[in-house]
Amino acid sequence: MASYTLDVYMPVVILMAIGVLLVLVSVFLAQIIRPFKPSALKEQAYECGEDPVGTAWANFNVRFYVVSLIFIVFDVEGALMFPVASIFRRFVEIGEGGVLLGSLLIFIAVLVFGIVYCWSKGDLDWVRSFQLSQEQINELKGVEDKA
Amino acid sequence: MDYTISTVAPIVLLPFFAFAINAFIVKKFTKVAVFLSCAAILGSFFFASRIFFDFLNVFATDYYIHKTFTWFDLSYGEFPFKLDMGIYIDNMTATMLFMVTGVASLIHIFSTYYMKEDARYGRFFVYVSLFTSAMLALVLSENLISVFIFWELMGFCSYSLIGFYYEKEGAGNASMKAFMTTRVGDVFFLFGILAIWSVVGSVSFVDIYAALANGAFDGQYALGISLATVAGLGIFMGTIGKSAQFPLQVWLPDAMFGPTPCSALIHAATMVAAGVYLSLRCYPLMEAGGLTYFIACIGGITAFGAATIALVQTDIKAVLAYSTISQLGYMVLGVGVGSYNAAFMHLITHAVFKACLFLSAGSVIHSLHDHHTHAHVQEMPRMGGLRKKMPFTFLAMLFCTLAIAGIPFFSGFVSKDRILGDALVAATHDAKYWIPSVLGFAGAFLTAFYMFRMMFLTFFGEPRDKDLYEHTHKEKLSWNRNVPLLILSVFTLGVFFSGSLTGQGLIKVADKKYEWFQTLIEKPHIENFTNRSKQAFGFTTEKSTETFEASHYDANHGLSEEEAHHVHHIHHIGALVSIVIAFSGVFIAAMMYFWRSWNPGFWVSTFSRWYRALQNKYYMDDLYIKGIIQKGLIPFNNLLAFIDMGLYDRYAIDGWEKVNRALFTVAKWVDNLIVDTAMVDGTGASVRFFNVILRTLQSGKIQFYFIMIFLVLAGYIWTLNI
Amino acid sequence: MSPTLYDYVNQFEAHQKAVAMLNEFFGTDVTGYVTFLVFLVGALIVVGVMATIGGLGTYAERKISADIQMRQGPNRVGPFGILQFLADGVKMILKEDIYPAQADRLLFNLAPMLAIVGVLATLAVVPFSSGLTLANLNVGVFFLVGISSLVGVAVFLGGYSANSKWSMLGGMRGASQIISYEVPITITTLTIVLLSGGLSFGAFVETQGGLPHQWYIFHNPFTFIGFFVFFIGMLAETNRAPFDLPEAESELVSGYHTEYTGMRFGLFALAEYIEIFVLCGVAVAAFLGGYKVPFDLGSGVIFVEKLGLPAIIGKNIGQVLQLGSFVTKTLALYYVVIWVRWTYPRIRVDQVMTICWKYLTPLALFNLVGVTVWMYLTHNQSIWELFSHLFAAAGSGGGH
Amino acid sequence: MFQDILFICSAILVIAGTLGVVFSKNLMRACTLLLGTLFGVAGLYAVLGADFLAASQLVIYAGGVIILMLFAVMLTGGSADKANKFGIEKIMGMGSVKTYVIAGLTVLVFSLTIMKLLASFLKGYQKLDELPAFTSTVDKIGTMLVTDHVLAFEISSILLLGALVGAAVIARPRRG
Amino acid sequence: MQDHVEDNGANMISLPSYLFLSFIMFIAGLVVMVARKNIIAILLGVELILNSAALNFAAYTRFINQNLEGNIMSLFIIVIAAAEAAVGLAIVIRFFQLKESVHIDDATQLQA
Repeated sequence: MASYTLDVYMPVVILMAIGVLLVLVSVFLAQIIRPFKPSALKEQAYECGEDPVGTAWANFNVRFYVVSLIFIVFDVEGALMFPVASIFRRFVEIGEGGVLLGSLLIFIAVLVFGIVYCWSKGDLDWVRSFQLSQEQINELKGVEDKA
Repeated sequence: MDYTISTVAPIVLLPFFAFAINAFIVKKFTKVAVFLSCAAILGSFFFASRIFFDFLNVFATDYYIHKTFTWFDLSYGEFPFKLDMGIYIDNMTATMLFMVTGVASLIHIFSTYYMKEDARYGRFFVYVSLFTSAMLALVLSENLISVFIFWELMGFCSYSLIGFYYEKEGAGNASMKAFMTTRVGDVFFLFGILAIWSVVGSVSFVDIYAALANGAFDGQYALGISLATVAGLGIFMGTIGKSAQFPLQVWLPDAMFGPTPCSALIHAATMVAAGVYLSLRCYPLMEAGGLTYFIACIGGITAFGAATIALVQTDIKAVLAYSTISQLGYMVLGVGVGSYNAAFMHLITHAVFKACLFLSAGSVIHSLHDHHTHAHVQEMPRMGGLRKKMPFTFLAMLFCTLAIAGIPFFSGFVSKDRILGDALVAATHDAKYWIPSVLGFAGAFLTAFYMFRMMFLTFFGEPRDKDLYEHTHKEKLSWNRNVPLLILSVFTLGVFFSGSLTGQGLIKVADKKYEWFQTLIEKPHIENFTNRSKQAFGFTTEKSTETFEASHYDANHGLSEEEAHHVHHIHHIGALVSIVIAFSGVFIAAMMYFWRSWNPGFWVSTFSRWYRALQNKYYMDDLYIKGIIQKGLIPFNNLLAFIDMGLYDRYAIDGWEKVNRALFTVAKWVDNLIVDTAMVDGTGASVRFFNVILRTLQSGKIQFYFIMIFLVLAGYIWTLNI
Repeated sequence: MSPTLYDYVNQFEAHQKAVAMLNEFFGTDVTGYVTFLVFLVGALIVVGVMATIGGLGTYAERKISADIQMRQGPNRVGPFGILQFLADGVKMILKEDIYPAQADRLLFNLAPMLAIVGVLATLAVVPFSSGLTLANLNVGVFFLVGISSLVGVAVFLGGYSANSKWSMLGGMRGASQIISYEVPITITTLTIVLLSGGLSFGAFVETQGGLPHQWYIFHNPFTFIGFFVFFIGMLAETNRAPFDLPEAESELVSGYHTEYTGMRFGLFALAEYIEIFVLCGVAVAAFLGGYKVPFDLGSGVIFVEKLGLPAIIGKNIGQVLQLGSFVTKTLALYYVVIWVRWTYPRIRVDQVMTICWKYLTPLALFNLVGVTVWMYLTHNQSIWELFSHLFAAAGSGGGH
Repeated sequence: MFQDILFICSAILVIAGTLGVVFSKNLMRACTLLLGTLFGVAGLYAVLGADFLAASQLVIYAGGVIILMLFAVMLTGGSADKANKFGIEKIMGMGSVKTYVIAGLTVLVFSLTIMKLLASFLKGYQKLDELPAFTSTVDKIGTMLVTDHVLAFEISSILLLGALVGAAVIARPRRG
Repeated sequence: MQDHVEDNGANMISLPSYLFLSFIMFIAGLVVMVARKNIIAILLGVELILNSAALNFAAYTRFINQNLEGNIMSLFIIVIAAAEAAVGLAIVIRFFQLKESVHIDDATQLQA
């Protein structure tokens, strides 16, 4: 197998440095030529012309978290599957593909089970919290009937 | 071809995974489960056929694959206690794998037709997948322990499948009966394994052969009986239980309570074959134990006795069940008279045609739907004339009946005739073998008779239950009903198994490669096993160092010219006799049930005692229940109960109570004064004291716990001497 | 394919001689510095070209949309208005930089930087040609997936730090959309990894061929579906219409960069356009044969043998052809991206999630299983190879 | 030469990020600085020749965990009051002098312990004369994942499934 | 391509320097875990500690035995860290929904 030197990371580092410098230079160089007249009105957060009420850093819907949760599981499983996937071709060529196929399929099956679970429980529905379950509907109906 | 995990393991693992997955999804996704099962068994058929054709390609008698891995090794010093697991594939295994997977695939496909409307459609496939997987694992096993494990697993599956319609009256009892009866044989089987282990120190077939060749069994006696005899007898008892030989045959007829495809799978093609397969594998051991005559007699009695019972059955599946027992008797007879090759060939041919017979019977039963009771009809007296309603089933069944009856050009003739021929040869050598061989010929006659009786009653003549007949739909060709039957019935032709249609050159079509069966399957040459090598079973494709030369068909089978001539001569006689017998059986059946010239009622009234005996299966069930269980086991049980309750309970336990009471008074004093006052109360006080300290520790503040953990860890590390 | 740009340059005798001369001149080993210089020049060229392409992207966007909507589009600055992007850039620089009063200043400054760094770092592994790949990392595509997720963090932080409700909504939406669509993209990439047997873009491209039937998109039915999964995921990943929820101007004013002005806004826009180009490039490298030129023209051997050119020139002509092949395909895909934007209406936020989790991800998983089984059953053959074997077998009377 | 630079950059990122996480008063900034640390660690992996590990550090941490943390901070950052309903001030959440003192003492004890461990280890540490060249670790890791470590590989999928199901059950939006 | 990486003199890329870095990270994680009262901040500390452990494994692989077992170990540490973060943060969010607090001193009871 071909060996490599750490020089392969040099472009990455250079490009990242260029990125940082680009931002710094363009922001600070521009500071010289652009106008700078701050005022309280300018610094107000945009809220369609109204005065902003409270802070934006308020509670957010937990659906965002559930989505990122499913994402991270897929991400990690993907990360584990990448090296296995990269040797699959070679294993097929030497006739041992079956074992890899089996272990990959089991792995994927577990993954699929997770997504099926989330699907069936409604975690993938964006508007879930606005929908009532049948039980809750019955409950409400019962309240109405009593009333 | 390489024999590695990815080429061999799928044969067993595909059905097993299908089982494991289906067990969870079967309730919700029945169709998926069924598809998975079928796909798995077809996949395993694919892998099995790769192995089979590889063996055909090499075409060498001695070709084998033996790979093992160590399961556990508890050896200590000079006491070896090591168990290997692995695979042993020779020509017999390869053929067996091909047959089992092939027949099982067709049965799976047929079941999608037969079980379709069943309430537990999916669950059937769960059991069948596990069952098939266990059977395949058994076939691949390289040692007796793993054979035993899968043997028991199959026992469990057959238990579940026989009791499949557990709401049906008798199904539960039948499954229990099958389970318990085979268990009797299994106990002896385990004894046999232990006997082998005590001599050989290993249970691998290869090691057993090598030990036999080295004479390890010589001079090994227990209670004056040779250990080879003990071992062989034990293993043969396992066969008796599993393959339903006399006297443990009683479970198999009851096993027809299960669904018909499962009867085809369990009680024709695979499970009962496992018993015979095992005794073939252990043939050298039985030969060394001097058990051949015993085995031959058991086989002959079973073959004849079961055939006689089949004469009077009216249930179409019961006829087939008894014919199975009878045919298994032939295989065992073949083992007994040293007809190794023919016994195995009969195993294969029988598996094919009996599976087909059961499936055809299933096809018939499934079509006959009694709209009064909403049940399927199995009784032959209510059938008749069905040939016109279901011509394709009729054709398939006719082929198989011809095969089982031993009509020339069909596979049953080839294999059964050779067993009978070998029995005759044995009889000419040793007069005592006349008994089993005559029983065998008589059984062959009866087989032809009752099978054609079944055919005539079912398919010919006038319909006896007009109402039922009218309501039966005309058979439509469908892929999952007729294709399996068609394929199986094609394979009842003798040419697939033997180039010379009698197997012994009566009518010779070809030789060499066409005689693959005779050439490849031979008794294990135990002297070759002393230096055989095994390989590790894993991912590596390490090649065997041995090379195998293709074998050639030897018409003399290694005998001298003179002996061979003698054998051929006798075989010719045997073949002619069995042809005559078969045709006369068919003729009598036709006279009685087709042309109706002879009245069967006459025979029934003449031999009414015998008729009743046959209807009651020679009173063997009654004997077991009334005689052995009620007269023997229950009194024995009562005796034990008396010993337990009257003697042990009354004197030992009650007496001990008196002693205890005396001790108690002493103990009470001690307890009150010392334990209670000093220790218990003292403990309470000390707990209260420490409580104050510990309560502050358990504050519920997590970070405090962190700190504690880290400090304790630090303290631990400081105590380490590094 | 050489692992880095430097290895490619180092093949040439002239370069080796030059390095040797410099060594002699300075009296020490200057290889390290030369390497650095080569990479620096290469990186600057790539970034410069990318910035231009990004700028031209805005121009092309407006021009093409105008075309589609039968308008004129920018036509004042320069011929056909082509210098419009420069004017825009000048405007960006001259605009006043405003910090919202409530903002978290550090993160507010950091967000565009993260976006631009994340995008520029991905350029290191984009295979422009077999020589002009800055670094052919062993973990190329995996690295790309990892480093480009910085953009998601940047979008989130950009939305968060301004402390404006519109920004916050846009940032949350943007981040969850980006991470969600990373799943089908990653899984689809996994199918290509399976086929090519390596994670590097070199392996991706080198196992394909120049002609369309050798591309992975036409390798088997699953990759064909996979390409479209990838393409849709790519649109969402870059917040392009019809997935431009995070910056939906009619709902969220301008999404996560509502409060950004001047150059910082420009940097966000630049990052977005470069990311589109990079992802188009990835799609081309993974599915459309990358820089491969038909009939092996890319290696340049044929010029040397047939036309008698010197080896070095033949090789470089090959490189130019490869570059042309790659850029043409990428720009074509870029055009499709713009075309899609002006053709399809924006979808709702619940539909975004539904499409990702209920359609694309199961489809991608199905593709993954499909490709795995396909490879196992056909021994890595493409559908065309299978057909050709079939015909060959039929032609030879059913032999092997 | 270059590897030294890469190492130094990574180390600086790691140390700066770590100190930021320790002393930052703002949770969002602490998360962002943790991102710096994680990038630094990825760089360190790269210098160690563990290219796959570096990339998976980027993919899993930078792409996944950090986003998850940011979301979690966002989801719990709300409620404008200075103190929660138990009367504990929110600003205390990032630590006070008292807690830092306790932490300092704990760390002092534990760092001494670790130094003892390291000292005994480094005493017997034989520096290798030459280290092998860098080769791609992807194939080797892939092969090991399906041979020696196949159980861990499959079980990790079960672990992740458990994490997914458990976390989804816990965090699922509820009415009321 | 070189066959090996030359060890030129006082090389800073050595096992002790890696151990030092992971030591810093570990100690910092410990400080965060003990000093902070915000549960999410404590989880940040846990991530730091797990990272330091993973880095140690990778460093030992490089400098001691080169058989990549350490890399596998690090990989699984990363996997477990991700799972831990997912579940831990889910608990935090649930806790916040119940008590409107992420302060660790509010979490003194096992029951809600």
